[in-house]
Amino acid sequence: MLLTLMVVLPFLGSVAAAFLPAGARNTAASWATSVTVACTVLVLLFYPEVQDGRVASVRFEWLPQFGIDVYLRMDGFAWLFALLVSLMGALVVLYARYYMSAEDPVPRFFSFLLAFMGAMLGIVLSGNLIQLVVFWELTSLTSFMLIAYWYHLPDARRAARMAVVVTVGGGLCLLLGVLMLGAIVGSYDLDDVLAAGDAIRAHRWYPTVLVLVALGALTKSAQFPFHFWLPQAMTAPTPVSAYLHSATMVKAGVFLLARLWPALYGSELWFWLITGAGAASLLVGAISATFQRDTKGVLAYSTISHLGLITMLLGMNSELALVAAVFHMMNHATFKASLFMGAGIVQHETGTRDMQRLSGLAHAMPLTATVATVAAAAMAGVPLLNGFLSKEMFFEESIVVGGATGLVITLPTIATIAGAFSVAYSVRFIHQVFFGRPATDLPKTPKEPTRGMLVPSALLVVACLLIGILPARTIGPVLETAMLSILGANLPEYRLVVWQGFTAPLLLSLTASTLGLSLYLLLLKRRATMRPTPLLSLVDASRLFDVGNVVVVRGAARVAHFFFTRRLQSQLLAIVGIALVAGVAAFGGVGWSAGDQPLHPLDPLFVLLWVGGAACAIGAAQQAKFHRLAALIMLGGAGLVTCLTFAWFSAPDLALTQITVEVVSVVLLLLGLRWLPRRIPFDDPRRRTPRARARRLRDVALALGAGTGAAALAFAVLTRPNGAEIRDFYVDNALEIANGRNVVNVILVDYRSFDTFGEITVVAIVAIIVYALLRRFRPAPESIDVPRAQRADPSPPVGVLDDPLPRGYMKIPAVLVRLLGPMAGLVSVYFLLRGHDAPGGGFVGGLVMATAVIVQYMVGGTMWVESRLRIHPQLWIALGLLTAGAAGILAWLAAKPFLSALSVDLHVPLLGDLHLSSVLLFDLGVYMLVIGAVVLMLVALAHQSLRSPRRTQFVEETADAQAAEEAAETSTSEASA
Amino acid sequence: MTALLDHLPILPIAVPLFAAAAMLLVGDARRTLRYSIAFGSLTVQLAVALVLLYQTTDAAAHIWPNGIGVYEIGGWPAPFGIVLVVDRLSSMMLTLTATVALAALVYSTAHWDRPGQPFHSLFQLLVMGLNGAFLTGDLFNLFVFFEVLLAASYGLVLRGLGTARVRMGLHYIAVNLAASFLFLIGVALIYGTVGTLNMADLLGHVEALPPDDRALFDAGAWILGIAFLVKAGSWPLNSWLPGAYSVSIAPVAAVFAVMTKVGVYAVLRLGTLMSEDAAAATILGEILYYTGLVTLVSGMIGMLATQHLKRLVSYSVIVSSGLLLASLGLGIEAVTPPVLFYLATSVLTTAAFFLLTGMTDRTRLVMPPAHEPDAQGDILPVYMAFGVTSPDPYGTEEEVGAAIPAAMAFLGLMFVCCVLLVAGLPPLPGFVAKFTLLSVVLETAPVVGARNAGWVLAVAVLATGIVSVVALTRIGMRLFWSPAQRRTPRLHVVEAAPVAFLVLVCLGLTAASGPVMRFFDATARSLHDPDTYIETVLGSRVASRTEGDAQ
Amino acid sequence: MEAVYALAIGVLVAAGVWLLLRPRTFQVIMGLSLLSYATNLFIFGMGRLEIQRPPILSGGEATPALYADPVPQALVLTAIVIGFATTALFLVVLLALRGLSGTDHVDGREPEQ
Amino acid sequence: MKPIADRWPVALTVSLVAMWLLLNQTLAPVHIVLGTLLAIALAWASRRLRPLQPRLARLGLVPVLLARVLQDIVRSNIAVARIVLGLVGDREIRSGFVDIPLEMRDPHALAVLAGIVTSTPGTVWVDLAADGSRVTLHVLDLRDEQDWIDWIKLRYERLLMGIFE
Amino acid sequence: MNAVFDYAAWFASLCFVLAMLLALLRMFLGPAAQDRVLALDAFYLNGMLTLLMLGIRSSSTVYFDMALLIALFGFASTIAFAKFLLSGEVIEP
Amino acid sequence: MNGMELPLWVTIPGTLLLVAGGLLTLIGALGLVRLPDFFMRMHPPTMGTTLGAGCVLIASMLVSSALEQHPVVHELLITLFIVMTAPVTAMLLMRAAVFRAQRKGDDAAPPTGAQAVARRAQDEDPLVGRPAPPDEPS
Ligand code: NA
Ligand code: NA
Repeated sequence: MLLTLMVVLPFLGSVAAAFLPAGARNTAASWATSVTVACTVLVLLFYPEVQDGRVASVRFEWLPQFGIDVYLRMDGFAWLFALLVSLMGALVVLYARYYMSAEDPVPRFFSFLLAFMGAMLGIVLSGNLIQLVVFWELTSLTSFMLIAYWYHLPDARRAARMAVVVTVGGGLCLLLGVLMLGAIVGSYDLDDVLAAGDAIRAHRWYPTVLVLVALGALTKSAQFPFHFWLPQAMTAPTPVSAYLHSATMVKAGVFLLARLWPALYGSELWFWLITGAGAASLLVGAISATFQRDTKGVLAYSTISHLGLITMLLGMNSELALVAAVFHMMNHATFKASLFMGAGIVQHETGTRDMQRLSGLAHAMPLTATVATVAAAAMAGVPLLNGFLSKEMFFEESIVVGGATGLVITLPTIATIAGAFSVAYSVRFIHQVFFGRPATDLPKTPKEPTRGMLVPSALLVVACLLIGILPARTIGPVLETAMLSILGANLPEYRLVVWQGFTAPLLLSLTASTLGLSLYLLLLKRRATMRPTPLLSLVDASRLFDVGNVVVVRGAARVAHFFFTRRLQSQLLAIVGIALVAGVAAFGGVGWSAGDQPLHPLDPLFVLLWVGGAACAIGAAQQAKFHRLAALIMLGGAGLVTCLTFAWFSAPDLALTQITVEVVSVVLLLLGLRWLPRRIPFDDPRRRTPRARARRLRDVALALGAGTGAAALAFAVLTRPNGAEIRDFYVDNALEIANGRNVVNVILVDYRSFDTFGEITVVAIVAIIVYALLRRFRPAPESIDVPRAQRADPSPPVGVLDDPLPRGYMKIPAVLVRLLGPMAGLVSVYFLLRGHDAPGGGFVGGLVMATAVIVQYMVGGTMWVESRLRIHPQLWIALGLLTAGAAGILAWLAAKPFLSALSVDLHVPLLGDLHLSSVLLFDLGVYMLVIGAVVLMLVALAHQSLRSPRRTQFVEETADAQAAEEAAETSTSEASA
Repeated sequence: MTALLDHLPILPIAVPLFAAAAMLLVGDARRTLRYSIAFGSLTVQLAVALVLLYQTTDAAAHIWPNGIGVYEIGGWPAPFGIVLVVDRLSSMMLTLTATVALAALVYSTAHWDRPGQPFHSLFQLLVMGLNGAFLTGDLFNLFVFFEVLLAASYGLVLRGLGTARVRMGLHYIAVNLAASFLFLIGVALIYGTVGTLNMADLLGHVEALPPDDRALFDAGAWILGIAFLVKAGSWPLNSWLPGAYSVSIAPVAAVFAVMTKVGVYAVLRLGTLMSEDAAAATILGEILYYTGLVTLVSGMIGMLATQHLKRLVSYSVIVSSGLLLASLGLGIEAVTPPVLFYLATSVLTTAAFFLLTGMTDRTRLVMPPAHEPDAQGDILPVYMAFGVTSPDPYGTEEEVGAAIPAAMAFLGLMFVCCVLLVAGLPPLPGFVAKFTLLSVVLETAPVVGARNAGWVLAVAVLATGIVSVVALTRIGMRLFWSPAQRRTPRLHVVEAAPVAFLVLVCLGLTAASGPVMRFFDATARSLHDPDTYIETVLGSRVASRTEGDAQ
Repeated sequence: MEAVYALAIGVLVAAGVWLLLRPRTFQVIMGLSLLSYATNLFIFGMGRLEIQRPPILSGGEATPALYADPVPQALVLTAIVIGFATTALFLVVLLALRGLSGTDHVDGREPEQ
Repeated sequence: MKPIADRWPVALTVSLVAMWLLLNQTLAPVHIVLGTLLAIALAWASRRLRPLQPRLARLGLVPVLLARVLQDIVRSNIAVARIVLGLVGDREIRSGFVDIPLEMRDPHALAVLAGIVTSTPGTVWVDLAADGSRVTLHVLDLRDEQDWIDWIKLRYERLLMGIFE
Repeated sequence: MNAVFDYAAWFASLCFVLAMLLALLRMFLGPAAQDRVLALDAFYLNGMLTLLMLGIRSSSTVYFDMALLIALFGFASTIAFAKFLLSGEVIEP
Repeated sequence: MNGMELPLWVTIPGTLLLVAGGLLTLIGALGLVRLPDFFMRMHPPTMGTTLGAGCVLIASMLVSSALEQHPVVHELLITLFIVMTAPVTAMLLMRAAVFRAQRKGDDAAPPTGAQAVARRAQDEDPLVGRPAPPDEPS
């Protein structure tokens, strides 16, 4: 349980810190200190439980189907790292309390720092690989937020993004690798994976897994060639650099390699991959560190180099090397964190990190200088300091393993060169900052920092000394516990002593020191230390990253134009084309064939009818561009022929509906045409280009293809027998159960009334939308005026409100049409009521009624009609929906499902038998809704001619429209970089 | 009470319908009343959805033994009447819809639902359409509900007008009208060949078809499938999507996140009900796989290419569609539970993200209109006869709720959460979805490894993660960290709470991954067992038919 | 008759598709109208062609085979209505686009070439 | 007290009932009741659209009118058919507009006249002067304007003025 | 005698269909918009007569309703066209 | 058809009426195509509207009455509606044609009365001539 607390506590602390007010610096710092100290104490308490290879663990069930539990597991190695993380956290928090400026929003800083710590502890304590990846990615994210803490600095933003992209990308590779490990082992539990090393190495996925895990680890530990993000990340506040980018997060990569070492090590690939990357990082880091101007730059590259050293050791497939690696992880964390703190103090007190400006600070800040010097010495590998011990082990292993792998010369040489550079940059760091003539032109006058900043750094240096002098007493048992937990029975003999006699490693060490000092003196003499790194600066990985970023974005923008067209025509082309392909492809196996059902004998009349219909369709297609009215007329012709076809083939209901819809559609389109300024036919040269011709040809081909396809499909079905059983059911039960003779209507209002229900909803929706759109409609400027024909007419045909009849030529039409009105109304009710037994129904009835209303508008004009007839179409729509719905719910009273037909037979004296049914109520709802919707749409369009000024608009509205406008445009230029 | 329980399956359709109709009767001025109706309706829907969800689980096996409930509308049994079928999949979709819609509705009251526009009615009808599409067991009825939801979405896309919206709206409408024609033709062919419209009734008839009739049926099924793929935003039929979604106002776009999934749902639902033919399934699978993969890639490229957050989120919708289709195309049954998990997450994620964009849009500095609106364009039509007195459908700006402090911090936090969700990074459930998916894919990789399909998909899934991070950090940094040209918006609790709510639901999903995944396991089993579905829906009809065959 | 009927559908589809692929909004709406005729005929055809057999029951007993298949007819009715509604909507949207963008090109802007 | 026809469109109501029965082809009591209810409702709903009510004075003249119209229709159908088929010998067909002065002012009577003119092939109603004083017809075979003026005035105007007003 | 009647009915139908085609010819020839509208009006009327003939030929009364509707509202689209030509809009304010 | 034998009182007048109606309508349609100008073309289609339709309607009444075994006269309603709506169509089309002809210059307008109408229109119009409506195909 305490184990859980160890991980949860920092997160809780983080959340709590986030809620502190921005100015609460001390509160936040104290809070963070208590959390980190508490964690440290917790970790220390666990030491007895992890000794002798024992493991403390806690497990909560989470996703058992996928073998994933929340599983925290602490062994010796994890304990060591947990101690590192929590202790270092405590020191850094202490340091940061004084380092951070009062203007900074400190609670946010501590919040992220604590979250990071939690995530780091999570990595360390994960007993499950997936869970490890979860925390792994969390460290990347918190690191992102911490690097970008001063996000007003462009460099900080860029560095943060670079770091997060590299590490998250690596994390995703790791995820894949881990998933594959899980697939190989059959479990994601660390215990199982570590136990299955042989199986893993024998699996054909092993190389892939190795590469993927390595990618995760190397990106995280800033190893070559992914090292470039780390120096950039130095824009972060120094506590962050000290904590994340030297002591802990970058160690996660090597931690992982060590953690999975038993499962993955032992192959040539492992050696070449890991040692290779490590060696490259070791050299690149060491050389680059020598040529940095920025104090933190030196430390960053040296971190790369030292992590390279650790990586190399891990790759050597040797148990002793592993011990050395783990040992050096601890050592590096102590001296490097101390150095970062020192560099931070220098920056804090002088206002600069530029080594060219810094000089002779030892006078003003002797304590700081002392502490930093000792730490740097540890980094250089000076005896009696911890760095020396692990470096010696490294030299030894380079010789041993070099001998074993045939790299007798290469490995020790690499080690020595790196050692030399390490000495050089360490000496340079101390010499150029603290010694020499005191600098005078610094932004701030240097002085010793407050004790709070110095103490953490000094404590770390004390640790360096203690370990360096008394390794077996201090780090010895702890290291053994840790190594035991990794290696178990394979733990080799090793001795942690300062003096091992004159051995080959010592020789190498001396050589390196000598070389390093000479190198520094040489460089100093030639004033070369401030120059860009020779050769290596030619390949600037971070620059490449930026360029790559821009290339990717620009490239994506270009490719996106291929993937996403902005032209409607292309989209429709794709749909039609694909449908055609799909339709044809379905016949790939058996081919198309007509059925053997006997055909109806050809009726010449029908042929003639469709000669006309086809002519209308083609004519409409041809005229639609410039002669809209003609096209509309021809469309009407095609519609009538379609309607006659329905009638011809025994579908009177369809014919009725089609004809009424036809009339309303024509009126609707004409009402719309009023607001569509005329197109003047002209000879567009663009239409004659070969490309335009080719496009038209393609469209013709597609149209013909689609037409042929549709005809072929239709013919194939028409010539096959109809075996629909549901038809039989519908016909059989229509009269007896559903009480209707018109089976189509019975389907519409009873069997499948739910379709009708949805259909009227669609009509209602569209009417509402049309009305809403038209209320805000801005017509084309060309068509906003009263049509000229009307302007010229002194006696408007309609619209004089008090006149009973129009004065102009509409007088007699008005008399006739108004007389027709009630008659049409009667016809509409007739169709409504008889629908169940004969062609008709609510829909046709409603359309007839709506048309009756619309023709009144046509002869009377909007104002005149509305001064005498208040129609509330929305009301009709709403009532229609409610009525239809009520007809549905009525069935519940009889404990029947929604829309079940309920009927009552009444016997009324004189009148005879009456059959009342909820079906009629439903049809009444349809009727009302159709009236309302159609009238609403048509009248709303008609109202466009009746306009008045509106009120001013609102800024929000503009903003909203602006946002939409921006969303619609994809700018291809890239802003970042 | 028990009587009402019997009618539960119809409520997700009836409740929003009545609410919408009732709101049409309520005048523009009575905003609170309309809002109360809308809110009440969605609350009821969420409750009903949860009850239905419960009823489909094994815990409620006494209610619906197979986890499948059938509601015979009009009292006509399948395949003659239209039936609503509640199973785990549909009840999950109902729950998702209600959740997202509720969040979007609350959000919309901040200032997106000004009077004069029938926002709430259309919103309810959109939800009704979605619910209907998820519930119906009838192919043509599915078309009708597609039309209901599309019609409502047409209006909602256009909400707010402006040239961009109308242009994108026109494209959206035109494309969907074309797709609707395909839908109709597909359904017609299916009826023409097998003589039934009930989804459960298809399989029995299809298997009895002679080969050349079967080709006709296939043509219908393929054409129908294209209509679904258009809705699902599958490449190359998805060019409309980024435009239409990104011009929509935030709460609408949030519900559209569910809408895209209707296409996927239809594929999922009908895929197993149309054919048990292994060869056909393989072809279908390959097509789905490759289509999905290309869609996924196209979405990623779009994400990388765009500079605009809402557009980016729209592309992420495409990515998620691609991922879903490609995964389904693998033809591994075990992949279905993670796919469903992913589907649920991506709906919630995208919805939350769209809602968030509505707030981040306001961090920009708004320039007042540069020119006086032209006199002609601002002459609006009058509708005295309709009982409308004001020519201006927009009422006065009225702030709702209290502004929340630390607006930027909240936005930033939510943004990060959304990024994690979209990128599939821990600790949010996007990660769970992705790793469970990959876990299944990799476990079965040796089996299906011949095609390398699993590997390619795995890499693509991981690529989406890194692409999301690359693209979103770029936009996020500009949005939150670029010092100039930004203002801190006033956020209202009603806007902030829904986003936080959706993110919390996501967190809840992560925490409850185990039980959720168990539910999806059961869902997948039920999906891959069409016989139970068919038997439950057709009931005794199946028995009688087999008897008839015997005779 | 069946061949003529199928050809009629083919012609309507061809004309409709051609218009659908045109750049002017009015052409597209005409195309949609033609396509909706075609689709309606197509659906209707799925019930096969029957002459003089409207599905209106005359006698007391009904022999299903004597009547035209009513199901496609009912489907077409729904399709007609929905088609009408969407045409109306498309019309208003194209008008709005014309008003806002100043062009009747489907993309709201004239193609530059 | 105005006559009831001024307050309620009796003629319309009765015709609507008749229409309803005609539509339903029945004389069943249910339909008579229903038809009456519908007729009343529709007449009421449309009353404000039709502020002027026709005053039918002598309905007995209607059969005379119908007979004349029928006669004219048959005759002019044959005449127009001959013209279309070119069976008019060498005579050149001259069509044109004719202005016909009118005394009749009742709009319903004018509407009936318009119906008659339109239904008779060979003549089309073009325009009615704003003050109602004359009507312009278009005549297919215009030989003598006076013939057409007489045709309207003698054969129909007087009769219509008898029926209405 | 029935056969003769059937032939007559067929002949009348043929006449109406041919009349439709002739109207269509005028619709295509124009030359003015009013010619096309007039042609459409004639087309509708002949369509109505064709429907009535379908009714007569099939001895069915269901076609009557369609004819009734065309008679009632066939003019609506014609006058909409005419008004459009005449005053530039179908419904004036 | 339908297997039912129609009585002679239906078939004999029915045959005649149908032939007459068909021919009249066809001639009317022919006139629509043949006659040289719009104003003249207005006339022949009326043949179909009146006598042509009348013949068919009477024939229909006869057939229906025979089938239903009682007098069926609801075809009268069709006649009523045609008579009521035809003038409206004709008037508006004529009016449109006159003004459109006039605007194009009088070349297409018929000789005599047209000028009278045109003059009157001009007297009433403050503007000379009628400008074009927005969409004006030829
Ligand atoms: Na996602
Ligand atoms: Na006439």
